[in-house]
Amino acid sequence: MDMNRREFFKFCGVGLGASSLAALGMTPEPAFADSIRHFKLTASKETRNTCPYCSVGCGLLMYSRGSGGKNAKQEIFHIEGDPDHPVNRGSLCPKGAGLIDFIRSPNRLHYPQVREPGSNEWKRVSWDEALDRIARLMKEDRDANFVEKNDAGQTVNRWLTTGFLAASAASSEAGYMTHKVVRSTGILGFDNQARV
Amino acid sequence: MATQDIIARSATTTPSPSVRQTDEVAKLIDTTVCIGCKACQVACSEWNDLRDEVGDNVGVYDNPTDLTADSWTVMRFDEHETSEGDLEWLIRKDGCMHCEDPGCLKACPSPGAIVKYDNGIVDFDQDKCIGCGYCITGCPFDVPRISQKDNKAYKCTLCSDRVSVGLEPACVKTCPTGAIVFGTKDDMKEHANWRIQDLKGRGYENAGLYDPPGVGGTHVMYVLHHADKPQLYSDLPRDPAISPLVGAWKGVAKPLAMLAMAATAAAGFFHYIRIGPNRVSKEDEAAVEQDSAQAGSNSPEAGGKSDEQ
Amino acid sequence: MAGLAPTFGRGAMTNHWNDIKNANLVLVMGGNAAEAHPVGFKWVTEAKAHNQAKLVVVDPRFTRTASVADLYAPIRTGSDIAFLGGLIHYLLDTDQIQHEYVRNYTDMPFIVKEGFSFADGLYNGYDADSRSYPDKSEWDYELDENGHARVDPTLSHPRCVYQLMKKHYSRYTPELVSQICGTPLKRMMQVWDTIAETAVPGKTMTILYALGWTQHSVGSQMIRAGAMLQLLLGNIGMPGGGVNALRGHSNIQGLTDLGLLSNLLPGYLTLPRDNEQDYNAYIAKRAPQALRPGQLSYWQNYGKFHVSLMKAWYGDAVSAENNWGYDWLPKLDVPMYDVLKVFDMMYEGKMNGYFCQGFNPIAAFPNKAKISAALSKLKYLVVMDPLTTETSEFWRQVDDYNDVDTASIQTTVFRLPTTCFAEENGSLVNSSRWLQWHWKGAEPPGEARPDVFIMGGLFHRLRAMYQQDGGAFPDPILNLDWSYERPDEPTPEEIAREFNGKALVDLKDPNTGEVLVKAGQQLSGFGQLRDDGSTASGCWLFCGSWTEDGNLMARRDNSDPYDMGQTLGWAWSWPANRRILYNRASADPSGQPWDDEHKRLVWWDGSKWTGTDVPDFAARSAPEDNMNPFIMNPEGVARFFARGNMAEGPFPEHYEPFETPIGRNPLHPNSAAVTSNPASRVFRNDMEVFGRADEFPHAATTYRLTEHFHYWTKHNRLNSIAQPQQFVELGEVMASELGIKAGDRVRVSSNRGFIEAVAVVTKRIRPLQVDGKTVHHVGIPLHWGFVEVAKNGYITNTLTPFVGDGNTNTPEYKSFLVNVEKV
Amino acid sequence: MNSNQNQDLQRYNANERSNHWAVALLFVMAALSGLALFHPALFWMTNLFGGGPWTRILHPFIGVAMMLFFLGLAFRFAGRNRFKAHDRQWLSQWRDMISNREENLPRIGKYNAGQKLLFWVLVVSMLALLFSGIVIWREYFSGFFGIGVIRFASLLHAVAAFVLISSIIVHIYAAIWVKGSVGAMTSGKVSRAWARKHHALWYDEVRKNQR
Repeated sequence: MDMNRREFFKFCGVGLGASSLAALGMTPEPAFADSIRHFKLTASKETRNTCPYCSVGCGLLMYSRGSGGKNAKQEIFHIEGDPDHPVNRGSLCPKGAGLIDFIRSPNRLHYPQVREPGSNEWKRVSWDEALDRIARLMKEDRDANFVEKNDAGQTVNRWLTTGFLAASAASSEAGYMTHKVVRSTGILGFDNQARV
Repeated sequence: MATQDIIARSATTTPSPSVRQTDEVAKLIDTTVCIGCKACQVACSEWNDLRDEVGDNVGVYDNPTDLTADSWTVMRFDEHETSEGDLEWLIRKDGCMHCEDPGCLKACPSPGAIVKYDNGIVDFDQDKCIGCGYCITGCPFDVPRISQKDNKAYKCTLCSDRVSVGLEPACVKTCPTGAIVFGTKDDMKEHANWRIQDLKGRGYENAGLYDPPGVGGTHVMYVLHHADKPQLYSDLPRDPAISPLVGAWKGVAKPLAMLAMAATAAAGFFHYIRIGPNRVSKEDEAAVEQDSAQAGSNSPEAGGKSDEQ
Repeated sequence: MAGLAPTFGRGAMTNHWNDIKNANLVLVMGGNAAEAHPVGFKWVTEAKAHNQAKLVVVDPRFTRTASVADLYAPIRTGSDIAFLGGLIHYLLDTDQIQHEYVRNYTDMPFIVKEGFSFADGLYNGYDADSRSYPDKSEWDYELDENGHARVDPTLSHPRCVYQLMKKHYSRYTPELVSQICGTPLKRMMQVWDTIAETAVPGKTMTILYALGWTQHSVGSQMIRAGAMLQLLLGNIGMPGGGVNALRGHSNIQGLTDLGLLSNLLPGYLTLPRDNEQDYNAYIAKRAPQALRPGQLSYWQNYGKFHVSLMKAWYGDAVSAENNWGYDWLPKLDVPMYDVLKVFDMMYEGKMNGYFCQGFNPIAAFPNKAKISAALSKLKYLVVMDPLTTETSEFWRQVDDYNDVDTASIQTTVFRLPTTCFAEENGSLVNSSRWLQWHWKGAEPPGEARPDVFIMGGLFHRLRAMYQQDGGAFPDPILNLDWSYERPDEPTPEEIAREFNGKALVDLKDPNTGEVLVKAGQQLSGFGQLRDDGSTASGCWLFCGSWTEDGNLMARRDNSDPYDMGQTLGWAWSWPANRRILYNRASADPSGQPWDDEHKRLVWWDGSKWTGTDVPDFAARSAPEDNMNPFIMNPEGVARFFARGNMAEGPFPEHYEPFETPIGRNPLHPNSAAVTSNPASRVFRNDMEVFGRADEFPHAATTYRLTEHFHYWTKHNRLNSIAQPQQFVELGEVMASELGIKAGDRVRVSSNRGFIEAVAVVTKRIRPLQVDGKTVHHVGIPLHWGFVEVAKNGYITNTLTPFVGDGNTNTPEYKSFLVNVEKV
Repeated sequence: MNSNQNQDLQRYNANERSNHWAVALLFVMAALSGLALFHPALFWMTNLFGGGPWTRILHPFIGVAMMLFFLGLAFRFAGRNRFKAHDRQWLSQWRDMISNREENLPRIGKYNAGQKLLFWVLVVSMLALLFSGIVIWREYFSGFFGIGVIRFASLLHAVAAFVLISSIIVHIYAAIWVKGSVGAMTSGKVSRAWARKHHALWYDEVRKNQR
């Protein structure tokens, strides 16, 4: 293939044109770049709470999806410190900062379950079945082992064969209710994490 | 966007909008108040919806043991024995320093994949990232990481999404001891000076601010007990700067090479104009006729032995 | 905690988180605030930043707290009483104490009975068989004819508390202390001198402690020693002072206040013992007369609190006729049925049923093997929890982590899913005694329900059954007041109103006859409670938290006009919204602040007590009335001499941990009986599994890490990422001796079992020279188990000994012996 | 009788020609994709390869392919590109060459010194590109190298590429300038006159062999 002058000029012209176009920066991509992720809390619902871990009692702001309207199922998707709280002033430790993964832990329990003697598995049961069975076990044990009088004949009215560990992460209301019920049965083997 | 216009774009030869002047922000990390609780690590992942792998303990407190595409900040623990035989547990929050002169941005070949806002934040736009890893090559602090999942580069954004709406970054807000503070760069320098005075009063003569000039200063700064020995803090570079190799590669090399290549082409063009093509002439053809004629009768003397058999 | 009440009158953090910023010196000992309470520790940073405060840390390990300390001193685990006793001796010896304070506000001048004595590590009246002091009557003040304690203001009487204390601690010489604690003498003196500087009126030190003091066989006495130190320095009731128990759980303070313990009723009221058959005697014993003229002795109101409680629980069913249902309260044949006692009974097969509400005993209690065996003997176990706990799966075989024979375990286990904090309304009481309300943010997952629903549901069914077919002593169950709008699930708001209390009839002013509170109205404070059945209050201490003004626990005014960090408008603090306990002591006897510039708390303005905090005092009692600041104590003053309130004796004495690396008590080298706490209860079959130093040479201690919270956060991805795998901490010296490198797997064994974990080799644990021996410490974090998002691990409490503190029976998790070998 | 005396001479056979054009094509692609990532002004060329990420993915593979074919070419031609005594003479008279005064130049074989020079420059820069390219191939190899090496390799890669591209420009121009050359790589033939004029010794050699 031979190339004469005219062809050669054509060849050069095209190359020159293309490169100068490029040099002018005529690159096929948008002139304005918005690289910021959108602020994810806009219009989410804010609820105030208290960190359930240690006893500093840090204030929390929990952010949930949904307007609060009947048709939206509220789902908490972010938690950060409450800047108004006098103690934490918005800050949270690594535990508090990760609370969202506690609420949404894969190991949260969803249904009442029972493990029968010798069994190697859980069986899902209804709340009614669970509570009925537990209440019956309690009564059987209490009726069989309740001590009204001790050997000295003193009135003691205690029930020692069943014990109860209360949760020091439960609210005071839950705690009070638990105490009221447990004492009314005469249980003395009653304790909470205050000891450990 | 009002609070942070893009003032520099990667792989862009023309200037970005730079008329509006907004405050330069900075994050100050006071290693002398830091207790290494990792709240910043957790808050960062929580806010940015990142969940790294559950790793292993390799015999130290550090975990994750290094920055990854899913862990944009990590605490680095260093046990240092002083000359008096006392122990110092030097703990440093590692992550993007948000350089005034970002090596990653300089190295990035994809227009707008790395941007610097005029408040100083250096941000990656994964949508434009092509995954070449040049940002890693360019970074003086070894910060960016390419994700195995999507081959995009990731790093701390200084929570540009929070800052853009007027909030502090997640790590700053959560820091229990106030070891991480956030504000305008000027205020942060002032805060640092106040801290340094306190430290000198407590016997740390070499306490100081880490705001390396080699990269034009950073928008993440450290207060160090031993500002004279930053390397004590898990090898924080003493005098970081964009590597001259990267400088040459992304600096002079680009225009020079382009020019030289264009020149070569141009040289050819003008040679053709001035001297013109090199053609086989009538004489040459005649000579060939002659050769073949001789070839008919006797062998050529001229030919001699070819030097290439 | 049990060390505080016998000293000051109340067993709670004396000051509060924000107040730490007012300190001039922060002593962190028996705790690791930066690690366990990072956000509370913020206020230490503030004190350092704005108050030029110093931070001193005394700990076996160079902790995260130590990493920001001005001064760190190592100490052998379990030897804190020696350290503090030595300091007390040093302060008395060099006379660096707040004279005016101790003379007026403590029992130093009080004269003790003649029969009181101390010899060879034992006080008078010890009974070796019962390992206790059955008769403590001599551990008390000498009384005058009016029943008032005799005092000697000159402090010269040989039997006055000052002289006795001086004598007691004269044995704690710096050299001996350094020998017991392993703290280098020079560094120890540095710490002591720094602390002594706060003896002047204007300067305060705060002590931040936690389970590092509580969890020893002499834990309560360690806390006592700390409390005595603060009294000597005049730091109690002062801003930036106090002995601050940093409680572990978000509502452990609340549950203690509400008395969810074997021997308690709400508001620190106590259950009767078997021999307390007479109601009036029961009340009288708990409502002591003032031991000095003009003192308040606030417990004299005990009857009002008790009757109001019984009215809240049993309503109309109780009255003066049936002694307000006195017989319906169970009576104790032993001091208490604490968890150790209960699990020992369970182990002995004496129990059938057990409930675990948000509690994971197999991981949380000592000697896992024993706990596991005990649970296996139960007929039924009920676990209420938001998460899957090891306890609910104690029957599951999981490699070496939980090596059990499932088929042979005949316990029926019920697991009931409960809501978590985010899914319910309610209040929590933080360490500062603040009752803070929180709000529900979302529905619980699946069928999870609140604890109240479960307790209500169970109670309902029980009561129904007892109504139909009767049974053992049904009265308290049938008569329990349950007039809630939704009996199956009372609302938190109803319950909160109930424990605050209300008037049952119009309450009239006895003199003027004007109606103070109308029938049915919420009470505004415990001052309104009466013992005639006209008031009901489920917890007198919380009375004032939900008044006619509404829910004060939900208040959110964080203003702090005096910049003293009191924020009186935020939430509500017991008692009566007082933020700093005993704050009357922040003013001198004349009623003016010791330091009018930096330490203004409360003062007498000529007509009443006022100030930056709510006075913890009789508001109109003028200084000249000589009422003293410690209003819960019948003496009106704080106690160096604990009287009969402590199991081991009135003054803290150093005893070795039950597993001691040195095998003897250097204070009493020749008396094996007092090597370890002579008044601690030890069960048969536990004594023999204590290890000895020849087999298990290293001093071990267990603790939490800041990245985790007990056994919950291993279920959280974020926290599992931050600290994924079980490890133990070894000092470099020890590690090199054993040829262990960082990252190696090691086996740590005690006489009760073993665990395996990754070795973290560190400069932060150094060998200590103790009693002529080199003692190495082994740091063992807990957190891991066999059900989690993080990497499975061994239950750390496989190793710990099954013995507790002499007063509270809090297990000795912090000091025991182990052996370490490379796997 | 001398039937073959006047027909054109075979300079390259079919294999050599295909090999050359394979390299040429891959070179164009490698160069375009490489330049696209080298200079912002040329980034638009990534669109020729399906956008930035695709360009990043393809470029190294194209490069490796080019390298493989080039090796083939190099082995074919290396022998004839060894430098000889007369090459120095030829080079010293390069002015005569570019001024089309070839008659003054020494008689040369199949390749003149300029072509040989080009050949070896290509070999060197190709190797440099290969090795530096592997070091900066982030997806598979960068993990094995220190940051210093990677930075050096990045620069080396750019320089080598520049040298290669410039040389190829010269190569192409030469083909356009010396009329009758292009045919050598298309049809594979050159006229006897062309051979006699530009590569006299080779011309003789071929004639001798034709006897």
